[in-house]
Amino acid sequence: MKSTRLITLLGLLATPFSVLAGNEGLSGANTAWILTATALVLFMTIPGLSLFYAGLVRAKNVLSVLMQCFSLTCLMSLLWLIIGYSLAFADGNDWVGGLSKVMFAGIGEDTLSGDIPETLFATFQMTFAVITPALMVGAFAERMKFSAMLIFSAIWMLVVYAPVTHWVWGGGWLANLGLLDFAGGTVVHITAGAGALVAALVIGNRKGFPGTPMLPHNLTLTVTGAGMLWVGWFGFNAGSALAANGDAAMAMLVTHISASAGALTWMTVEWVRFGKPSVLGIVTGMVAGLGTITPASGFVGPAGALVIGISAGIVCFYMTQLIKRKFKIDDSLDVFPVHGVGGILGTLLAGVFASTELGLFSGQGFLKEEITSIGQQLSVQATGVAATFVYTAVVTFVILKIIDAVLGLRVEEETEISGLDLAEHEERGYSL
Amino acid sequence: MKSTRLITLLGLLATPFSVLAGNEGLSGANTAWILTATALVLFMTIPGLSLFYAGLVRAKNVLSVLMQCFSLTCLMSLLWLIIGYSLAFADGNDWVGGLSKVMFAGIGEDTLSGDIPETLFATFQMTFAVITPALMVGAFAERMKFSAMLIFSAIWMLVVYAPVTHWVWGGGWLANLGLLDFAGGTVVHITAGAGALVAALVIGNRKGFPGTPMLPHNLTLTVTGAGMLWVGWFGFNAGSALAANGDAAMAMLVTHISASAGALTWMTVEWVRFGKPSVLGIVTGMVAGLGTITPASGFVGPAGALVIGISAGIVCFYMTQLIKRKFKIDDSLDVFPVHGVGGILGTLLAGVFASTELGLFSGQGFLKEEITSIGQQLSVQATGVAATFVYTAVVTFVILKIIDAVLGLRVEEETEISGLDLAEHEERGYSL
Amino acid sequence: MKSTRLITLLGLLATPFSVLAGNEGLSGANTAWILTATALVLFMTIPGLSLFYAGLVRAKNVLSVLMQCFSLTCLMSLLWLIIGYSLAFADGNDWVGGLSKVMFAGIGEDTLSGDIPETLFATFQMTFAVITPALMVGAFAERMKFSAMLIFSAIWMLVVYAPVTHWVWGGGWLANLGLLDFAGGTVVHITAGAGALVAALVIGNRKGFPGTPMLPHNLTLTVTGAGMLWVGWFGFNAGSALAANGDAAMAMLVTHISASAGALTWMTVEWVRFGKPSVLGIVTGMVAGLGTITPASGFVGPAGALVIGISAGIVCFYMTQLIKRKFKIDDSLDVFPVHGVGGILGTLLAGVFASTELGLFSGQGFLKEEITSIGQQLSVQATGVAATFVYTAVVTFVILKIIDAVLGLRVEEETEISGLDLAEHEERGYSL
Amino acid sequence: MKMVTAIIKPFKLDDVRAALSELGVAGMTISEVKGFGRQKGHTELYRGAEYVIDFVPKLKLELVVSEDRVDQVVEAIIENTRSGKVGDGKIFITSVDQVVRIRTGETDEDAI
Amino acid sequence: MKMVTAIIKPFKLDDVRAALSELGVAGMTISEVKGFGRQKGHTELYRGAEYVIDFVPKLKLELVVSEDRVDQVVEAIIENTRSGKVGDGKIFITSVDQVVRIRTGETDEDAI
Amino acid sequence: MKMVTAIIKPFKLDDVRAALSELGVAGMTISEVKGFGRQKGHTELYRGAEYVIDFVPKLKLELVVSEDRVDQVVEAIIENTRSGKVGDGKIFITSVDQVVRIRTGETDEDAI
Ligand SMILES: Nc1ncnc2c1ncn2[C@@H]1O[C@H](COP(=O)(O)OP(=O)(O)O)[C@@H](O)[C@H]1O
Ligand SMILES: Nc1ncnc2c1ncn2[C@@H]1O[C@H](COP(=O)(O)OP(=O)(O)O)[C@@H](O)[C@H]1O
Ligand SMILES: Nc1ncnc2c1ncn2[C@@H]1O[C@H](COP(=O)(O)OP(=O)(O)O)[C@@H](O)[C@H]1O
Repeated sequence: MKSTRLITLLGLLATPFSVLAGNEGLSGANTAWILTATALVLFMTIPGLSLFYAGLVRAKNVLSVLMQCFSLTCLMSLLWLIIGYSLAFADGNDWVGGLSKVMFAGIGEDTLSGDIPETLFATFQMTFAVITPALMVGAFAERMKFSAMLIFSAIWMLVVYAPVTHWVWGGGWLANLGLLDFAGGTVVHITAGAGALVAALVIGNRKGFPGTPMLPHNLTLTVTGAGMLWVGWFGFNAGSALAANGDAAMAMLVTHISASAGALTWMTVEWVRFGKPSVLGIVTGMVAGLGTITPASGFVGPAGALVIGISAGIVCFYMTQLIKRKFKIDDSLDVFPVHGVGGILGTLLAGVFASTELGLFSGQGFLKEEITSIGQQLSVQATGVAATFVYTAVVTFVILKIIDAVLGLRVEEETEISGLDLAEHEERGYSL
Repeated sequence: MKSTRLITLLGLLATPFSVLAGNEGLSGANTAWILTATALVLFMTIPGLSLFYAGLVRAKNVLSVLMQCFSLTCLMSLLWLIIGYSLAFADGNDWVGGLSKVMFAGIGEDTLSGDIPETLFATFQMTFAVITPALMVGAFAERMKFSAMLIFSAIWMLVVYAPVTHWVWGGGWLANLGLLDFAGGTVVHITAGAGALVAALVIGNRKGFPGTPMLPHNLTLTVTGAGMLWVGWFGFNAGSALAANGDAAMAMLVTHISASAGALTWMTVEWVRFGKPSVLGIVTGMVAGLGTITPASGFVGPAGALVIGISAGIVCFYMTQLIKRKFKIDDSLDVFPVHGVGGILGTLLAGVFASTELGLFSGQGFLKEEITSIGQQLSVQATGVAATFVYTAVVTFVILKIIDAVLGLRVEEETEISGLDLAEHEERGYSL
Repeated sequence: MKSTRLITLLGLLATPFSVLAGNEGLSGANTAWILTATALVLFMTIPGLSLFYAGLVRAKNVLSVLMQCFSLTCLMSLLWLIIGYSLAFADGNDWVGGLSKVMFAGIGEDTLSGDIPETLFATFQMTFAVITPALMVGAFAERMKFSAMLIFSAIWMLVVYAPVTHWVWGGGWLANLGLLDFAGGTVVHITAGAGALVAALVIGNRKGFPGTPMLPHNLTLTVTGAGMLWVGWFGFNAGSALAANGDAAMAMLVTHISASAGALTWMTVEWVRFGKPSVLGIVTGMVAGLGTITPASGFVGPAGALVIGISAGIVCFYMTQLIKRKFKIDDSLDVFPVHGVGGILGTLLAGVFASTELGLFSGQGFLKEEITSIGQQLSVQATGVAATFVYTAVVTFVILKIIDAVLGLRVEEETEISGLDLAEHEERGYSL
Repeated sequence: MKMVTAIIKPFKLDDVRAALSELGVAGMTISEVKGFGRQKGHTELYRGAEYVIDFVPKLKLELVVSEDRVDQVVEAIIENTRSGKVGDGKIFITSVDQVVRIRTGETDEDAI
Repeated sequence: MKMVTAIIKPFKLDDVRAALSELGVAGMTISEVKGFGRQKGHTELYRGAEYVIDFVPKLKLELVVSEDRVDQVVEAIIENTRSGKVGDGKIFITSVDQVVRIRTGETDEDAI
Repeated sequence: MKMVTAIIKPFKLDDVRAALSELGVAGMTISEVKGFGRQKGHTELYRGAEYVIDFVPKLKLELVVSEDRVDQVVEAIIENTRSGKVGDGKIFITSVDQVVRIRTGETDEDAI
């Protein structure tokens, strides 16, 4: 039975392009679940992530963050239709997909990908292409020009996100190596995290950082967004099974466990260190737990997930401190230490807890038959992590430098002081 | 295969009343998806639309808008159970359904409608009957008496919404003509839009309009509601396939594309005209894109959806200007220019982009075999638009005039000044 | 056919532990719907219930409520994994489950419970174990120590919630008696309600209660949460069918009808008594309607649901008055009069409206063959209500007294005055 | 110079500002305040109970003007806020020793 | 007439109002303000860092009273706000030249 | 004693506070206010129309100081808020008859 699942997974994830006529071969059940999962992943970005981030900035920038997330949702969707999906999932080489699926060419209502409609698979993946750039918004919040942000994200999605997706899920070289990334530890979280770190460095700190406290203006928004992210993540991870079956159910369970464990761990660390558990702490730990379980979610069991969640809470907490307090890098909403580090940690731990030989902590086994030990799998995982990180960081740096030269990345100082909402969008968040 | 789909669609939409014993004939997969879709469409109204609207009014009226949407949800649901569903979907004549399904008579757990339980079909449709009157709340916000609003909406649902639904989806004359309205361009958006326009005219402008700026009091609510609307609309449009299959998937995709395109278009027009892109602009464009794709969503492909979305962004933008700035009609939250105009535009464009002869821009074909050209289909579409608009406008006018005479439509001037929350509901939105 | 359903239900609810290899026996459609339902029930707590409650407290305590709900979500989930599920659902005796499923031992990806994965059943149930203690937060809001709250809830879940679940759904004595509790009238609402009442009594009134008005600080949050609760409740009740079929659809319909009826009834009572209908009133009536239909949702028809909803609106309204105004018990957010009383009322009415002999008001029949009259069923229902109430009340009292002695239940007076957000969590909700 | 402090009903602001503009008085500082006085507050419903909220939202306008304009200004405010109903508000006049315009350092009359 | 301006801790308001009512002083205007002074602010946690927020939320009460009532009023305020802890607040007394009740045009003592 | 009331741009607060602290002036009460004056407001977009919002958010600082410190304090405020652009703000100086510290009952200079 394990091998059946392996084949299904490989079939679904890596080369989902068999075309059948009519509804033959279509699984209504799987289609029902992925329709739902697609809605859930969209829900993660709008309004989930948008609110999560919006609450964390100062009141004068609340709309700018909402606007950035919303406009990215729209822009990435159109780019995905036009060319992104093709670059990621059309037949191509080891590095990037071809152009055969530009404008979803050849994909009709009856075209299948595995046993679901290919339009559905492509739309599901579209929601991933939406949230990944949106995650980076947290890094350069409160100071990046709206126009520069749009251009940067558009290019980034095409030259970073789409190719990396091809490497891992589109039949590219990391897929061939046997990398375990169930729902996007490398594809989504490492790319977003590395991109965020570089963006924070290139754009520079907010005026006043780190001296002036820049506290969240509305934590009710953030906690609302956090709840939505958690719920939506069920679609992200359990949807990545591309089926309504035991895989999906287990993915949902381990996702939930890791979120809970990450949250409680972060809260506990804070409680011990500062004497108080904070609500921002607990929700941040949740995001860390979710980001970290993502690559592992189809491969591990609940006890493994518990360990993964706890590790996420501890490691991401200390990385946040390190980046912001020690290195004084203004990755404003901590995208790298939470998502990037979570993605790295999770991708590595997937290589451990997927093993079937850990007793209570066992998972469902590795994907590739040649890989028989944790060590072997770990080296594949490390390769995936390193390649994704380095590629993303370098390309992000280049894109940003070019845009900076041509257009400028950062708003005027006066705009930063008065707030982006009025200066960039001529609107105010609240008039109560 | 096209004809199979045609038959299925007709079977499902127009005469969904075959009764089978037991679970024979029931599709679990389709049931799973429509259960979900029903939840999604309810989610569009509460809290989606409610928040979208609530953020746009002034702080003193925020609860009145929430209360109107919420109470309509409850009242329309009960009316639908008691008689609305029967008027819309029971066997009847060309104009209205009969009384055989009053109180869901004869509908048990095992009664099917197509291959899903009829209780489910009826509940799914209930959520449409809920959101349609709720959309009109935007037209008369900040000044209509709560009691008058309830009575108006109740009568309107029974004499406007239910019959028009019968015309289009219940086997009535527009269904017989071969009108393409997949998810409610005529049934929902044109009726709500026309009703809104008439209501704004009959009730009159808010005190101070158009001189005094009446700016949104909390755009975070509006953007939150916008995200919820988008997500929920997946249930609305893809749910209208009444199945978890390629139709549903394609409907979801084109819905998403049109929303994205409408949003970016509105934003761009604003950017060009005023030098700034606003967050209210982008979310309004999204609603325009969604309203416009609604009738077309089961018939067109992604390239068609792109054109539809772009048209929606441009046309609805200028119509908003026209109605409010030029004609100085205080359709307060722009229900007519966004939903009404979107519904008209989309119903017409469905007649174009459903055609299978537009190359890249082709759709899935027309419903009726006799219709072979875009021109023919367009004339059916225009008939549907005109009939729905005129019928709705006239009947809405009459209902409002009668209620005005008997009870009065509008709150006292003093209430309008101090705000409806305190005067009508003895509550305040915020005490921070 | 009725007997088929009976057997299915019993099979699914009471002894869901058949183990099959592979995907044989798995229903993809049912799995798809329960994956969705699980997401919906989680959504009820975060952010649904959290926001509902958060809006009702004063601004200085908004985060404390959000924090309590969020941390309970995490903690209950881990406890459920570790031992709670086993106590509730593993083979055991009449009173409590055994330890064979500690840490989900023996539950793999392919283990089934009925025709869905057991991991899914266990995760679905996990979301119930999360929301039940979270409901009690409303009783002791604005004054309970965070640490004491965590400890209390943890113990309570293990010694109250898990065993009662075993009684009713895990094959325990109430299941054997033939108690009708489809989705948690006894298991969730009576336990939470009774626990809340006792907690309010043991912890004592808020400083200033009942003289000082302690008004909601942000009703937009509450109404948002209300909408989410309604939508999520579809997962709660229709998900409890554990299948995507006519049972689920009927459960969704009656849930919706009862919510609508409860809401409109509460609003009407208020309108008559105070001359104004309030938005808090209508949403509270909705919760009452939903809580009350919960135990009955799989057994009654829409006309029965209408009566149940109306009764809920009236009875819960007057009980709220009684508890707070007459007895001056500061069950701060009215958990007992709404959920507890609703659960009792609904459990009793399920015994009436499940009957197939009430004409228009008929339901789907009783579960147990030996039970043939409403009277017989009612006495079973009353037994269930009484046993659950008394057991919960006594055990809750004991737990609280012990924690009070060891650690203290209540924050310092100064903390209560300045607000729990700053004192317990060093954060402020808003800085606008 | 004098400080004219007026407590008014919020919705009268636009009229007052228009009238003051006509007088050539453009500078003003406004705060949102809660007023207690003869005017009754309102009741609020909360789950089946009614509470009396006894404050009334008001605006406080503060204008520094030269002594010779005080009467004009007071007149203009009264004209545009008087409805004859309880709660129309109050005007307080106090003396200001010195005024400085930060931008230029100008003082007193020049600084207003 | 005098303006009595009191800066107090917010939760003392009800007691103060009750005491003033007994004195027959019903009119008052209140603003929410931020106080800086000897009283320390609080710390706030933000993702693993603690920040000191140095203002304290206070209420500013403004009452115009006739001169002979000033002492009574000040007394009443002190009595109901003094806890002996840092941050109890301040009272400032200033002179008011003129008072007008907008509704009636009454001035000075009659207008209070 | 004098009350120094300064209307300033909000983002200047930190600098002003630092400067005043150096002078040994720690006590202060701050309100958020809306300013009208020579400085233009901003425009806001609303569904295809632009509106001019003519107030500007400002902070009002109120400091009671002994007479001999007034000049120093005014100087410090000006230094830290002057940018030379319209809207830098105003300072008003008024007389205070009496000051009481509620906690101790100390009055006047001792109470500041
Ligand atoms: N003695 C006072 N000192 C300060 N403010 C006052 C005083 N009396 C009234 N006010 C303010 O004036 C407002 C109007 O006063 P009120 O007594 O209600 O009406 P009227 O002035 O028409 O008699 C009050 O809401 C309060 O803000
Ligand atoms: N010199 C001052 N001018 C204006 N307001 C002041 C002054 N000193 C203190 N305050 C106000 O009084 C409040 C209490 O003062 P604080 O020094 O903290 O306590 P205490 O008066 O008990 O010594 C402050 O928060 C501030 O609002
Ligand atoms: N006559 C006045 N009375 C009270 N406040 C004033 C007056 N004139 C100006 N202000 C306040 O001072 C602020 C700055 O004034 P403004 O005329 O814009 O700039 P400037 O002082 O640089 O000429 C205003 O926003 C307002 O709050």
